[in-house]
Amino acid sequence: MIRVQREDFDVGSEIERLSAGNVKIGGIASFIGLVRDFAGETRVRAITLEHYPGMTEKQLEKIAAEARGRWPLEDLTIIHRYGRLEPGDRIVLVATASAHREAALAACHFLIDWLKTKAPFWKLEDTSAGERWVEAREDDDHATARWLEKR
Amino acid sequence: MIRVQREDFDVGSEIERLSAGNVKIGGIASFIGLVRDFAGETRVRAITLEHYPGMTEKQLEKIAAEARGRWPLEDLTIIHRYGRLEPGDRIVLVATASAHREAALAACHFLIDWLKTKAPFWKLEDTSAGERWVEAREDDDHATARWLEKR
Amino acid sequence: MHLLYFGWVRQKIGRAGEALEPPPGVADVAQLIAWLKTRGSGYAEALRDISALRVAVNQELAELGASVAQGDEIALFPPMTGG
Amino acid sequence: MHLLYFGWVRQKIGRAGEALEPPPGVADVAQLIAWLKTRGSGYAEALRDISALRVAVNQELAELGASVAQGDEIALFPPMTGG
Repeated sequence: MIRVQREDFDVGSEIERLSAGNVKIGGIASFIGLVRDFAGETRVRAITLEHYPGMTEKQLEKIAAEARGRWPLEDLTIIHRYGRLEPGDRIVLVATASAHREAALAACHFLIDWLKTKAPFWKLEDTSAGERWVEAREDDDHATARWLEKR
Repeated sequence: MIRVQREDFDVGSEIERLSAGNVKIGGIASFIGLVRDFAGETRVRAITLEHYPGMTEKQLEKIAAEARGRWPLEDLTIIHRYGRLEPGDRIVLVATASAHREAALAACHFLIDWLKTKAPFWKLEDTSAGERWVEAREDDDHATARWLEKR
Repeated sequence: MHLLYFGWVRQKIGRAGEALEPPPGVADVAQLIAWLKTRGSGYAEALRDISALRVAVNQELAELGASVAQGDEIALFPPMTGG
Repeated sequence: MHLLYFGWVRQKIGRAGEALEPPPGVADVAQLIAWLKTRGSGYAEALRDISALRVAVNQELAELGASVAQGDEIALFPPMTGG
């Protein structure tokens, strides 16, 4: 299930939904991204996530299809929020269910790595030093590329 | 937080507890192990987890300390159940919280790999072909050893 | 042609999108960007460093050499920072 | 000495634990296992393949050469299958 939404989500029910009624699942891996109150040395009061409606959903579907092609997944969930979020708020949930723990763990890691560089979101930080756009990190490009080598 | 218990646990509240009030956390990774209804070709009706009270808690504390020594974690949770469990039931929850997603993801993966071979639990399967003890898997030994090489 | 701008591209251009009809010589993304830069200082500033731009044509990521045509939805934006 | 058995070791020996006083010559885990095997067919069967056994002395994993002494808690069990 893929959702792009302004509202928060319920972690427990989203994770439980993945395995409900499917007794072939041996493991569920998940990752939740949260807003931190700092960026480098600067205090962050809030971030505003902007996205590209229409393309966002398509890109998330593509990334999900790529994960399903690489690992034997029983199910997966991606929920990505947009709008203004404050420190401690959830930004994103990725969860993967598989018969095998390695598949669930690897696919979860893959999904969050690819979301970082391939999902059309942009983050504007409201900091003590003013507004600034979060820049793409070279580390994230490497994390994305690593999965291409592993293919 | 480390707990060894017979009862089920609430995934949502356990994961939320990890980040409650800590706005330094950027990511929470988690893994939930579930009872599957098959083992190879055989149908599994239930598994009974036996453990070594006293030593179990010590081993889990050691594994948790190892994870904290390797990655900058803000917090972590391990909950491992024992007793009779049926397909679809949760066995174990591992969750890690860090400022950095790579640390949370790697530590979560590490914890579940080490639990597999270093936590004193034994699993008796009640299958359509009778009772049998789950044997240690060579794959799990490799998964454990991989983290020693990475050290 | 429907243009969309995101992130600091939107901010510097000063609008989220617009319908434009580029002149006949504009057949690919690079030509479109070159033409947009002539439309004002906000455009010139937003589109100055082409290596910092990412492009989608009809909601698919595209290279600078990708063709553009009437009716296309073209989005210009900074590198994505999802997750 | 307090002995504990888990998994199929417990099942084959037919009990979860017992207090025993091994004879004076028993100073390490291997000697303890050798002595236990003389206590009956269940023990012999459970402890036959020493490579399939794991041992904890006072709740810490131990090798076959580890010393054992009066008052120790010694556990014998199959390879662990947690998680």
